[in-house]
Formats: sequence, C-alpha cells, structure tokens
Amino acid sequence: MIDLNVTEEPLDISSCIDWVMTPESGGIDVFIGTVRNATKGKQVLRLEFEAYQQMALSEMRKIAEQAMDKWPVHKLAIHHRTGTLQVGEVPVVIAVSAAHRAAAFEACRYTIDTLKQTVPIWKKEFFEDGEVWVAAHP
Amino acid sequence: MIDLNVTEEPLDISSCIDWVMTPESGGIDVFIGTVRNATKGKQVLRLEFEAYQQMALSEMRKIAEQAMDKWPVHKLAIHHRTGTLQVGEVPVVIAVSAAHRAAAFEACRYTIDTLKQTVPIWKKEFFEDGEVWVAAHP
Amino acid sequence: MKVKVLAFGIARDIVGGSSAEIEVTDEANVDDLKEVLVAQYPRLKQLTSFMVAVNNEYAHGEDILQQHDEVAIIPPVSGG
Amino acid sequence: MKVKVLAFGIARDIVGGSSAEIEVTDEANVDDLKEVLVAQYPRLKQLTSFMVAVNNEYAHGEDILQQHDEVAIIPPVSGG
Repeated sequence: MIDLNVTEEPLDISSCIDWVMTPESGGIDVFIGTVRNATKGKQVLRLEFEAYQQMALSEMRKIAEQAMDKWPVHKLAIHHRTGTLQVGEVPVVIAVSAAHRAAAFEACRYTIDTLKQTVPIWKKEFFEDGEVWVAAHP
Repeated sequence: MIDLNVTEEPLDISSCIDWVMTPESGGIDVFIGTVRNATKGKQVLRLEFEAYQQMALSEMRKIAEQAMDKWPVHKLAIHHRTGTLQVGEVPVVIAVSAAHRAAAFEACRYTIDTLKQTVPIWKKEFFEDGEVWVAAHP
Repeated sequence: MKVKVLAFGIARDIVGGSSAEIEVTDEANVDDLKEVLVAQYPRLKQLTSFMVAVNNEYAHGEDILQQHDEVAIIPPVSGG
Repeated sequence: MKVKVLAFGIARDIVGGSSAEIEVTDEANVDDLKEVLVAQYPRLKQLTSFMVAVNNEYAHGEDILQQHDEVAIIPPVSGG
C-alpha cells in the first residue's frame, strides 16, 4: 500500500510511521529530510519548495511502485512539504515497512535517491546576500 | 553525540528523532524494529527480551563509536526495550543524523546489523504450542 | 497553434510568470517547442538541463503536441 | 577458586538460575572455565555457540580469570 502527500502543512512523522506499521512487519526504515543551516559553508536563512503538484504525485507513485516491485515491502509512505521552511524543519518523510530490514532500508534509500532525480519539486535557498534555485545552473 | 537506553518502558520514537535533529543535519535515518506476528510461517503470540544490561550498553556504545568513526554522523541514538512485547510493539529504535543522507543510511544500517551480532540481548518467541530462544540452536 | 506552457522554479522566473502562451506549428513535437522556448527565453539555455512534461509525464523530443495538452517546462528538480 | 558466573537467555534455563558458583583451578583461563561449564551443563554443547564475558567484555580463551571478575555465559544473541 502506498500513501502520498504533497502539502504546505508541517509533516507529521509519527503518523507516517504509524501508517506503515503492520502486524506482518519486522522492520521499518524512515528517512527524514531536514533543512540544514548551511550549504557549501554558506549560512542558509530559509528554503522555499515549489511543486508541480499533480505530476509530483504521479512521479512519487511511480517510484513507490518500482520500490515495491524491487523489494518485498508492505507499505510505503512519501510525504513532501512545500512553501517556506525554516532551518530544522522537515521537507520530506519517507517510511517503509517490510518483514525484514534489508528490504525496508533498500526501498527507502531507493525512494529518496530517485525522488531527488525525478519528482518535479524545486528548492530555493535564501542567504543573507541573495537567493538561488538549487541545481538550476551548472 | 551518542544516546543509549535499555529499558522496560515503551520506546519513544519521536523523542529519539527529536534528539538526533541538529541545525547542521540534512538527513535523518531511523530504523524501528517491530514484533512480527509470525516467524517461519508460525504465529507468534508475544516476545520476551532479556538483556545483560551493563554489557549491552557497553557494546552499544562501541557500535555507536565505530559508526561515528566510519561515517560523518552528527548524533546517534540506540534505544532497546526489554521484557514482554506484543505483536506490533517496538523492541528497538536507532536514529542517526548527518549532513548528508548517505552517511545517515549507512551508519544506521551498520548499527542495527552489528547490534544483532554483538549486543547481549536475547529474544524468546512464544507460540501456541511452546516457546523458543531465538538463534540458540543450530 | 498556441500551446499554454506552465513554468516552475527558475523557469517561472525566466518566463516571467507561471505560464506562457507559445505559438508552435501544427504537428509540432516537443523538440520543436523547446527550440521556440529557447529562442524566446534564451536564459533557458543556461540551465543545467530542462525537460518538458506533457500531461504530467516527462515527454520525449519526438512526441507530437496536441492543442489541449497540459505542457510544462521542468528545470532541474531539487526536491527532498 | 570459586567464580560466580552469570547466565542469560537459554543459558539461564540450562544452568537453572541467573548465576552459578563454578569451581576452577587458580590461574584458570576462559577456555578452562568453558570446559568445566560444558562438563557440568552438557546442554551448553548443543548451543550454536557460547561466549564468555569478563567484566562486561567478550573474553578470549586464553584470558586468565581473577576471583572477583564479573563472569557471564553469553549464548547466541538475538536482540534487535
């Protein structure tokens, strides 16, 4: 089972974990992205995330289905936040349950790695002296 | 920084996650062990965990220190529960924060894999028709 | 024909809005559209890369555009 | 000398309690203790393996035991 969400509201890590837990599961792996206070040594004030909402959900579903094809996973949740986030806030939560931990770890890692490559969400970093769309330019 | 706990009380996943979060962190990986309702196709009623408390904490500290030597990790928490656990309850939580996700994933995986090999904690499975200390016999 | 093209992230800044009406030939494909876009908004060329999505899917260069397709410029993604 | 040996998990069941007083020769090492334990509790031989810990550390066979060491039988662990 797959649970996807792209929302401006703060993400609820506990509810993602509760949702993936099943009596058949022996292990859950959870990845939580957090806004770092610096990038390449430069202080970050805040981030802004923008999503192409409908396509983002569609690409997230593809990733979740691929992960469930590749590994024996029970449930997989991907929640991504949009809007303005301060340092320490959580842009993304991925939770994966499986009978055995190897599948949970590998599917979770695959999901975040692929999400960062294919899901149409964009991050802008705000510094003291300006702002930049991450990865936009070589 | 390292936070270790071996306790009869239910584990608090959220407080482990909150504890490892730092403004320098960009990613947190969390592993949550859960009691499965079956093992090798046989229904499990409940588990009992017993720890050699002092040595368990000492071995957990070694693992955490090794993980922090091997990967650039900020904070690492290992909490393990003892006593009787029902299906769906949580015997172990491992949370790891790092600037980049690869370190968090790898340190978390290393920690649970090594914990299962070296930390003196024992699990007894209770079935309809008996009970067994896991891994005791070939 | 005129195609409405959505723009996100840095593409929104370059296009100067969240969408633009782009004139392309009938039977134009995605590569044709990209050519028109780059001619009209040269700063798109400076991006690491940019993709086009049609109806919420990444499109191939040879995909033919239809009048009522939902078309979007997808600059390098950076979610997570 | 007499050494107090703690027993956990299945070792506690085999020993019949959470600790046992074991008589070993002075200057006995960990291998000597394991021999005495197996002679006294033959079911220990059926385990996948068993280790001995001295003062909260896994011990080597040649480690010499002291009277007041905290000694423990460590059957195969299964935490997590």
